[in-house]
Amino acid sequence: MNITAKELINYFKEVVDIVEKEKDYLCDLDRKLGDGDHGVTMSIGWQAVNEQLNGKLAEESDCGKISSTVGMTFLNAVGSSVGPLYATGFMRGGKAVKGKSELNDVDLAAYWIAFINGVQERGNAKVGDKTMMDTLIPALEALVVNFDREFIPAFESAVEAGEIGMKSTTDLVSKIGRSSRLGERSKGAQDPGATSAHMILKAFLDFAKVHA
Amino acid sequence: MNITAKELINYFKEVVDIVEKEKDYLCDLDRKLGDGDHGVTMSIGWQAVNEQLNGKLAEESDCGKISSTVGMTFLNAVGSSVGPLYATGFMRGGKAVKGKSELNDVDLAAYWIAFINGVQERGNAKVGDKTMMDTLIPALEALVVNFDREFIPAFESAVEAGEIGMKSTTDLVSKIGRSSRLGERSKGAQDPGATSAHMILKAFLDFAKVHA
Amino acid sequence: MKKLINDKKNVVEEMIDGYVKAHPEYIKRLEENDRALVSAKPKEEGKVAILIGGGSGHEPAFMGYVGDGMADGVAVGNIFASPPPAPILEVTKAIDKGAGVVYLYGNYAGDVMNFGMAAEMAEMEDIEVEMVLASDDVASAPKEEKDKRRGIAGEFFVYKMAGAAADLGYKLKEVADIARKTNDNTRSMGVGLTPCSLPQTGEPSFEIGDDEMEIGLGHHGEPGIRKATLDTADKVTDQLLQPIFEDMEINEGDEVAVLVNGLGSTPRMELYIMFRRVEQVLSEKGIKIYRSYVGDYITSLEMGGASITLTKLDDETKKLVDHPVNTPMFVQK
Amino acid sequence: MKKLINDKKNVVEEMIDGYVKAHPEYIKRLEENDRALVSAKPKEEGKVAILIGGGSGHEPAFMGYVGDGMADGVAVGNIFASPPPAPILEVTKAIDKGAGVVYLYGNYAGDVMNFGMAAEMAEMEDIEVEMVLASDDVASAPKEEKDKRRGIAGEFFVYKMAGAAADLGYKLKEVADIARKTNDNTRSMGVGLTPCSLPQTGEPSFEIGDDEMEIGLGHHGEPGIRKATLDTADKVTDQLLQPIFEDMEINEGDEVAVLVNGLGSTPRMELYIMFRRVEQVLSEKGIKIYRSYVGDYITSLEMGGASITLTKLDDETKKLVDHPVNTPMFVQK
Ligand SMILES: Nc1ncnc2c1ncn2[C@@H]1O[C@H](COP(=O)(O)OP(=O)(O)O)[C@@H](O)[C@H]1O
Ligand SMILES: Nc1ncnc2c1ncn2[C@@H]1O[C@H](COP(=O)(O)OP(=O)(O)O)[C@@H](O)[C@H]1O
Ligand SMILES: [Mg+2]
Ligand SMILES: [Mg+2]
Ligand SMILES: [Mg+2]
Ligand SMILES: [Mg+2]
Repeated sequence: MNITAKELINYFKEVVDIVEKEKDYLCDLDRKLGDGDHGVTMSIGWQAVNEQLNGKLAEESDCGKISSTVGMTFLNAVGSSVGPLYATGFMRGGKAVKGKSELNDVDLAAYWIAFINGVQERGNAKVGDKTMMDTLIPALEALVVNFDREFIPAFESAVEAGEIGMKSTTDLVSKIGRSSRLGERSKGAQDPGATSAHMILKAFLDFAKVHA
Repeated sequence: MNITAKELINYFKEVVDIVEKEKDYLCDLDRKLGDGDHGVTMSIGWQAVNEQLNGKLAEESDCGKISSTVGMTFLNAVGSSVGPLYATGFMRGGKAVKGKSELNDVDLAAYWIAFINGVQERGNAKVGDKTMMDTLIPALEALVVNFDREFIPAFESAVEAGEIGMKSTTDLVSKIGRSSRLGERSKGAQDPGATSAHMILKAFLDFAKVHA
Repeated sequence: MKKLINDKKNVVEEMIDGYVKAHPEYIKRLEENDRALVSAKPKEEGKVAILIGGGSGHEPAFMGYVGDGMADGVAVGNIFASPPPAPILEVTKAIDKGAGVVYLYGNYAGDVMNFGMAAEMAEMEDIEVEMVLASDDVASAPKEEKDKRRGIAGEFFVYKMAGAAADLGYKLKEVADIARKTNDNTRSMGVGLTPCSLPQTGEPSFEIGDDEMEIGLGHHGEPGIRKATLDTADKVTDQLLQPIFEDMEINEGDEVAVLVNGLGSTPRMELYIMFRRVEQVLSEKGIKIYRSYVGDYITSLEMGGASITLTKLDDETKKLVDHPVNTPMFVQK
Repeated sequence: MKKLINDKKNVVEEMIDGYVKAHPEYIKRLEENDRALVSAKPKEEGKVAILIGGGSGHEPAFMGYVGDGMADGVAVGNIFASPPPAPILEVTKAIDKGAGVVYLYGNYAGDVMNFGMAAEMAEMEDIEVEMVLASDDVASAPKEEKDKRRGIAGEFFVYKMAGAAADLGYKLKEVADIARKTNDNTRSMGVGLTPCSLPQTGEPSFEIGDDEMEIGLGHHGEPGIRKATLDTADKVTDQLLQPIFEDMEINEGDEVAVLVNGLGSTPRMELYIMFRRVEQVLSEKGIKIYRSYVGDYITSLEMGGASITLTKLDDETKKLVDHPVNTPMFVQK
């Protein structure tokens, strides 16, 4: 399969829409564990991204540039925890596909591997800390293990593994970030970052399937 | 009839009880027209009076002294609008019966006449301004007109006139004090001060009847 | 409503207790009366003294404003109730330095009577007293009856200017004249969003719908001139400014000091958003902002809402508004 | 909850707008980034600069503390969200006077990452940066993991001491050491009574019963260590002080500065009632209060509640805490 620059832009627009639709849900989750703003933050960030997608990036043909700009734009619009995390992801992903106007199966795998590694390096969280890494690390592992020339099946198992990871956060005691101060009381609610991370992956899977 | 110093003290204790019972009602009225504290203020003042009645005044035999002390105590405990008003009333009443250990019919009439005149001089409000004077001035007039050696019948008509005056405040537009700023919106609620003034008079009537 | 208090009967006592213990270098409680507080740094002999006071629940007003450049003493009343004459008199005696005392307070029936009685008593002790009543609230009476208006946040400017004048050595009459001039040149309008509650009753001070605001609300929760539907900060600000401009002689080229005052629970964020609009409107009219104050200056417990005050300045009051102040709750360099 | 705002998307922008217009003599917005504010009175060449920052909604923190004796610049985040690296970097470049910049911020994942990224970028521009994270909230991690704790109102003392040290000409490393020492000697505990709400969601930040309080609450409304039944001010104060004493090396004869901080809507009356109890307990223990701060220093929009902070002083920090400050929201003579 091939994803063109234009299609990549459309994928990011899908994320914009999903975040708008899910922002209240993300805030609800964050109110239980943190300061209640995760949906607000995501929305602010993706709205800023949307402006770039419709503006400066509209005619951009370098997928790498598109993704890095998405990352920087998101970061500068939100700061917060997820700003540096997702921004680093999109910037590292962008770096991995720098200069390409189309992404083939290998590029796509490389993109998401770089993305997840970037987030991990930035935040230094491990599986079980009750963060977005509980979605992303299992997804990364499944992607790497299952990737064999074809992106979609491997990414399908990545999203599945991520979903399981996301759901596992409900019963975890948080070890990092704002919610870690709750101790035992952090049990019982799904981590908002793990949830938004899953949305981002899932959206890409759905998008890729349609464009395959 | 005769009211002894001891009985006068008991009358004031009755007022203490009535105010405690009615303080929420007085606050409710004041919330509609003012700052909602009239019951609180009355309660603070009469509780302070009560301490004196059970303390320094317990053995006092000078009715004038008792009443002035009640006035000063009330004033220093509350300040506010009603502090100077009622305090001046009780101090002027006290002055009118200075040195007496028993109050006869004439003394009682003189006491209440001095009381009401005192309040009027302090606050300078007129009938129709929507204040306690709407209770007190009609009461004063009825007392003066009807007094003919016997206190109780004259005071009975005073309390009746005061009650009518009190009720009339509901439909008045306030012209003085906090509630005057409401303009037309002050209509529809009975004035809290007019209400507490009526309580004070009515309590004396009931008390005098029992002790007659 | 929830309160962090002990016995509701003792809130004022315990507040004062905490206050004098927190700021012993600023403030002293008189032995003669525990509602009578004076500055720990007495004024020089021969200087006019400033006495302020009123009910509690308006903190920083009034007790927070005792110190260099503002008041020399304060009489503290019960919540939303004027102090009685006794503490006023004790403060008067303690702060008089032979040059007389100016009483500054808001125009409320209770304050008028209690301060009036105290002034009579002070005169019997041969202390000269001048009284100036703040009456800045445009909403509380028509223009023709300005002296019937109540005092709200604009009182702050009356203290500020009179305090500076006294500090600079103005005589009794002159300090009082400054206070009167300031009051004459000051207009305020408030808006209430959520009520407060007296510790003793726990009841909300007024009822208001989820989408309503009370325009012209007094700072004890006294109802305003009308209820309206809550609107944007800019439109609300305009609704507060309009009656001020209608009431005030103010023209292009004039200079003002602005106070956007929070009533208690409204965050500074919202006050600055309102200030932003005030600045826009004033600059459109060519009126220059000489100095701005944004924050909680005269509150009503935890009430939600704000007020806007404009005070027109001249060369003299510009100097006075710039004069430094050092009190426990307000410092200006 | 009711808010006096315009478009909820623009609250931070408009707040900053109002802020810089209200205090042009204090504060300047950088052209390079509209979330980057610096003091209008630049420091002398060769002096260490102080950069603070964090999410909005904590006013007076953080933007209110830019001025003489405190910070030289501030990066302003969205509500309860760390600012991104860009404004931090711009402020860094603007305030560096060749002697380096100290970043002071609270220990939150977001701030750590964003300030960390900015520091890396600053180093690429040859600006030396030291970072000190406030971690004063006893409730947020066990004693053995103090560096995992979040920063709450105690950050104020970190700014105060470091700001004074920088003003007095301390070198980069020395200013950072003062900030670290202050943080090491500072402990806070908060209590929440009523939630706040983000302008964007309008939803209460936490749920709490009418007779409940949240002990150990964070200043973004993060749940605390336990819910308890609301008690008297004295008992609540004791519940906040106890874990502080258990955590802190503090003995008879020691001297402290105290901060009783309001979270937003809790009236000063209640803060002073709490202070009264703090003073009682400290004096029973023979601990001397050297200086007290009571008021809203680091808030959470209109949240109800308070926090208590103790910072242990030595001769050096006593001098630093006394050092004058002149910022738009905090002035000390
Ligand atoms: N170090 C980290 N590594 C990975 N994810 C993290 C880290 N710290 C926090 N997060 C994620 O960030 C999410 C919270 O994001 P958000 O609410 O937007 O930021 P903030 O905590 O600054 O308010 C958490 O749910 C968690 O998944
Ligand atoms: N000048 C006055 N003369 C007579 N009564 C007055 C006057 N001013 C106010 N009052 C009375 O005071 C009452 C309010 O008392 P209260 O609520 O205790 O004091 P405050 O208005 O100071 O809160 C009013 O209901 C009115 O009857
Ligand atoms: Mg969050
Ligand atoms: Mg009243
Ligand atoms: Mg009152
Ligand atoms: Mg946040």
